[in-house]
Amino acid sequence: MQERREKTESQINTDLLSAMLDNHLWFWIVLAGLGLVILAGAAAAGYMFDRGLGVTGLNRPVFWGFFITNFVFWVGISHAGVMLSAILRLAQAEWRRPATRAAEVLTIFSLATALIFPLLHTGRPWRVFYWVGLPILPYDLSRGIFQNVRSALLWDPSAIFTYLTSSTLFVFIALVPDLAVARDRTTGWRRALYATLALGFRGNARQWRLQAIAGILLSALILPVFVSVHSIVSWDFAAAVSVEGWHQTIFAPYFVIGAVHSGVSGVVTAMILMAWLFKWQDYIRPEHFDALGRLLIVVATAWFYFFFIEFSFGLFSQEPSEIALRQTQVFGQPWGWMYLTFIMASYFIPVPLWMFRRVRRSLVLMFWTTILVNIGMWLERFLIIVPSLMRKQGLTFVWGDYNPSPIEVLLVAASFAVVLGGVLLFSKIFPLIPIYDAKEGKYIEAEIQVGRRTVPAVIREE
Amino acid sequence: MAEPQVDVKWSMVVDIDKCTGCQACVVACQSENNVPISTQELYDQRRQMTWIRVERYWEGDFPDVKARYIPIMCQHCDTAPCEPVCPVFATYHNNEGLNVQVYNRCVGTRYCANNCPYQVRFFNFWEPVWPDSLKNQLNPDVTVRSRGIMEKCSFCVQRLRRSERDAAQNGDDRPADDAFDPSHGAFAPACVRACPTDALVFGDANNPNSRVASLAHSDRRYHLLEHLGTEPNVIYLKKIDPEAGDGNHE
Amino acid sequence: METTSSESNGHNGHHRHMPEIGEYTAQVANEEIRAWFGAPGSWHGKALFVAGALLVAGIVAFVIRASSDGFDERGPWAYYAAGFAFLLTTVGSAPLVSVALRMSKAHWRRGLSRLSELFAISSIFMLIVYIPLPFMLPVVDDRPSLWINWHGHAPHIYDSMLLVTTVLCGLAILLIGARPDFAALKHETKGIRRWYYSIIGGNWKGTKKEWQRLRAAQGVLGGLYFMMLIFTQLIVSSDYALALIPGWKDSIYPAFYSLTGLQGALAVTLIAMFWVRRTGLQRYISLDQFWGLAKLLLATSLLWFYFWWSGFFVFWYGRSVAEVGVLEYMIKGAYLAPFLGAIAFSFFVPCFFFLIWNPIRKSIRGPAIAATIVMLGIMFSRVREYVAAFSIPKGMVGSTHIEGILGTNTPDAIDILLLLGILGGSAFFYLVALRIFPAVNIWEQREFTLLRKVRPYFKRYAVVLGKPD
Amino acid sequence: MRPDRKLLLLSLPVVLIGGLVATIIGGFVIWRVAAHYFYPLELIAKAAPTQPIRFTHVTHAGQLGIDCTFCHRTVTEERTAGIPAVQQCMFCHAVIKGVEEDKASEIAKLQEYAANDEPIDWIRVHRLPDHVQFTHEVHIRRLPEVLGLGEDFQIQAVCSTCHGKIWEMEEVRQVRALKMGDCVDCHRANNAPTDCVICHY
Repeated sequence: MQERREKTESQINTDLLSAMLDNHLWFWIVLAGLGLVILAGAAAAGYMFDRGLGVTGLNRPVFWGFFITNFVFWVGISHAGVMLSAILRLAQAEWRRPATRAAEVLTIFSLATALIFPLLHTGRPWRVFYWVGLPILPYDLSRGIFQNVRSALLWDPSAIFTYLTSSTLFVFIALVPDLAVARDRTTGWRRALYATLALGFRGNARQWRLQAIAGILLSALILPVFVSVHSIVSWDFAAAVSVEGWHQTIFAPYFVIGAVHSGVSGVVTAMILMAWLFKWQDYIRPEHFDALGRLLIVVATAWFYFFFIEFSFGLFSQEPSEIALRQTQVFGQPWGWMYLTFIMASYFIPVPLWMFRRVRRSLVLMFWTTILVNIGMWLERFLIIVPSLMRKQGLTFVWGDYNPSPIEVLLVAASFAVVLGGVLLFSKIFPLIPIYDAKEGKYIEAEIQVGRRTVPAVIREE
Repeated sequence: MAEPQVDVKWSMVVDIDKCTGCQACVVACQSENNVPISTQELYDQRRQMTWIRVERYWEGDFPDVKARYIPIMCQHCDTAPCEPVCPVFATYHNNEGLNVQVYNRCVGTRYCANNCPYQVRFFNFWEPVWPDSLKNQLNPDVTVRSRGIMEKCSFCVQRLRRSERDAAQNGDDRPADDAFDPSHGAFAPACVRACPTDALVFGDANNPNSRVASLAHSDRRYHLLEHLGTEPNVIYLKKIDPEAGDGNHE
Repeated sequence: METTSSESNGHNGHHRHMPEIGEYTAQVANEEIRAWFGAPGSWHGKALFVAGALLVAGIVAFVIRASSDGFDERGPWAYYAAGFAFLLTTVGSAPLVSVALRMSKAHWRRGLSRLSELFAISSIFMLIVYIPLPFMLPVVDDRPSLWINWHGHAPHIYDSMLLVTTVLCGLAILLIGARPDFAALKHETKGIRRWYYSIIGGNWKGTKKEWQRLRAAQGVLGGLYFMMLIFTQLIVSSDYALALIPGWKDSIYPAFYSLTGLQGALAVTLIAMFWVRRTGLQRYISLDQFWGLAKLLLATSLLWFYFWWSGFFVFWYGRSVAEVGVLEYMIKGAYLAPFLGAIAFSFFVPCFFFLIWNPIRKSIRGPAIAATIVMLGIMFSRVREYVAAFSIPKGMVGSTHIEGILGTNTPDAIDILLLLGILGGSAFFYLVALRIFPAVNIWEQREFTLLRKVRPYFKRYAVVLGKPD
Repeated sequence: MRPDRKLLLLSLPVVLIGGLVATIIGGFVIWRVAAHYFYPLELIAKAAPTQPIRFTHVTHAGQLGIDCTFCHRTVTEERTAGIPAVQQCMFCHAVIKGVEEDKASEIAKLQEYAANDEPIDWIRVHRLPDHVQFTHEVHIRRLPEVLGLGEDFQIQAVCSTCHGKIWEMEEVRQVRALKMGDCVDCHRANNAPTDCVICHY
């Protein structure tokens, strides 16, 4: 109980709006640093457009490499938003409250970043409109030839755009009451902006009810989209009968649960950064990380189960080319040490640590373990994509390998900068912890007396 | 009114028994189809292009070692894995049994190449460069592919078109089947024409009198990676060699 | 902000009413549960008789089948194997409900945890049913398998070991959870009951340390049970179904099987809750429990389709020879009817006619009917997978793909009697278990009365739930 | 606050999704209409270039009525129509020196090319992208039937389908878009094959 500090409503307002309204020097320094990385990435992309994809390390047979790995990684991270907000909102989990906004914003920025990569990695990016432009328009003008609806690469942009639209709406609906608070406390352009976006929200009972209904409706509607996005991403791979390492029926749920694993870890990392940077320790408390840590144990173990099946079924039918692939993944270098790193980082180091209550409640340890998970999960995607392509089918004559070029590394680095910078900029304009949610949480907090002990309790939401 | 709907199914038979691995087909294809020069640099990058390649496997241990050759080009599968995955229909199956690659539509996702089990699809990582001396050697009937797109064996469709035109000018519905017999001469893909041992035979599998159709019923026939069910239009004929192993090559 | 300021003027002057939350004291719970346990009513005897008759019929059918066909061929035993697989995904998984809800600290689990754990007794029957099956499993020499070849008998040994361990683990959870109840009850009974109450209850005194140990044991055993069960399902399903059908390399199938296991566990618990509730104990097995399980049943039913589609889609898109063969055999061919039955009863009907509607979810009868339909769907699934697998001729097991469509295997009278016997047997064991253990956990109910309070909240009353960690 | 704004919150998703759908459908309609009626030919068909010799089709094809195929000889047999060799010009222009001053000077240029054994560096007007394998021969063979010209017809009637009335042009310029949509529309209208590999290989 000592963790909960009593705060008045106006104190909550001041605390949570401070990131937006106060000026911090570190903020601009970090932003400038990220901007430099993004500029470097943009220069790399420009060079790549000018010279062609030859400047990457891609070759035959490894036609997909870092870019697609990064695409899958960011789509994976984006799954945290809905996982935390929608599912936990529907399940009325109390500890979701400070995490939801950060998770949703991370979703939006990582999804937008993910979208860039398939476009970057096409051979002729200037023609990409034919592919993802607007799937109901024919090519060019009057040719009347449409895109191929049988291709998973057409479902991809459709699913991702749907997910992006619905998560943006989701964030917006949750932002409205906070925007109203911000409107009443600001002047100048900010006031104009918030007043417009707040849609005349005054906090009367009807408005609250509508806001809550919209939130619940969107939560329920967004869930199928959430599942579909990474399933479709997985089918980009699983549909390929020619790449044995990819052609697995388990890929869809395996990718989704893996996405949740890396996404929730990403949210934990982001929340710890928020707590440190904006001094929100009173709102983002160890008890939240405790709950998130327990959730992560379950998610990670479920993910590991799927991973285990995926791996063992590679050997199930004992086909020589599949065994060759698994040998390359596990014993061939440098893939072998990557594989070891991946499996240790994404499961065997963090999960046993999370078993301890003290670890779950330590911000430093949670920070590093969740970073570790995402290093592991990035490698996981890489190890699914690249070695599978290297050892594709039994024609050993054309087996090959892959070395990423500096251009690819630079663009991957830039993608991290884009997401971090995006979330930072968001924090400058909008409150990153839902203010109304924090207040609402206060109203259903309670304590009960059992014998001599005081037990934390909640008032049951109906 | 319309161009007569020719009910053909172009098909090729590759007789492994006759192949000596001389690579004449590779060179012929390279020059016929404006395939970029495979320089050492491209080899080092693993980006060289050869629409038809002769794979060489070693069998047995030294000194009792045997080289096995198998020429592999686009198999023009009837249920090609590359076709459904292209988001922009840059590759599709036409009614002559050809697996078609449309260069101008391709955006270069390389998904088709991932999904090709035979690895016969090539991506132009760089803008192709020819030495000045070779620029006038380019075949005007074949598109010179720019960077960023996929390409692959077309069964020399430019030669097919020409033979159809020739037949039509003579008032025939379809090219005479004789024309596809290299010994008679008018038409065949470049690799077939170049093969000195007659290991490659091309023709219309729907015409029961064609050589290809009769060879296709040989009891030596098999398809490459048959278990994938891609139903290729390229048929291989097994090697007649009592010492041939069961496929455990190095 | 004027969000709540108007509501904050306390709770005076307005008309108040106590919410209907079924408030009861520990004393009431203790007495009611014990009374039902002591005399559940005449229905129990009748039900026991019917189940026993079915069991006997099943045994007779087993003897006939064994004497006429022997154990050399798998084909005649296909429906028997399907019956076993059905048990593994329903009663064999049922304790999972209690374990999972305890892990997630759902306060409403307390009314149903014992009912779900009692299925551990039925699992003993499942083990008995399993006995002839290892003898029909081919060695791994000539077929795909997850096992490293170990004299060809790796799967036989590990399958059996895993099954026994899982059942023992489920029994341990049941017995450990029953200790405080038995310790309390042992002084009030005589004869054989007193004897086994003393053995199980032991010298439980209820000290702080003992309670801590109990919780720790429940946590560890729960986790162990979860993993053992999922792993057993993975191994059994891949050895007995997947590996026998040529070309069926379907990595989602074990996970799908485990999912139906969870679905079946929820369904069978719901059915048990429904019938027990009809004869009393309404206070503890209440709407909360039905509503909670119905939500989970909806989730698993929706996931059913997702998992099935993930498996089907990859095969359908892949179109390799082996994949086409499996699809034609198991979806287009002889097993079309069981397949349609499975998809209708495991997913379509329970989801869209029942569980998706909140008024139906929030009722007693709705979830129970949906659960019965789901049970039917699971039976169809098991028939489709296991009968298909056991119908593959001996020589074909291990080939790369199915050649031609194989003959159908429609059930004859003996097969139906075998299935009924398996159902009756598990019901018989459960009914017996209801007389050995109190149907509702008495100590958990007492704990619950401590953690649940009704308090005034602004202008109304609200339920406050304590959440100790 | 005004009560009608209260509904705004819930109507927002409807408005946004509806707006998106409306935009897409509206864009589609506008696009189709624009494609058919406002195709910017000027962007594709540039102004007629100034050729090295001011050759005029008006005199040759128009006033003299020389058949197109007389000069563009391969048009009935080959993919390309063919530009006549300088020697072919000299069939006539070895004799015809021109009367008017401006014409005579142009003819003199031609004779100089011939004397030097040099080809004339004509600037190409009708240029298709490299990935289009257009074949004149098939079109010359099929078009009379398509146009319903019967047995006796002037070849000019066939060529002008795509090239316009060349015989009235002092300087040749492109009169049709000759973009893929143009080709495909015509092929579709006349039941000609639309298989991609007819033109693209």
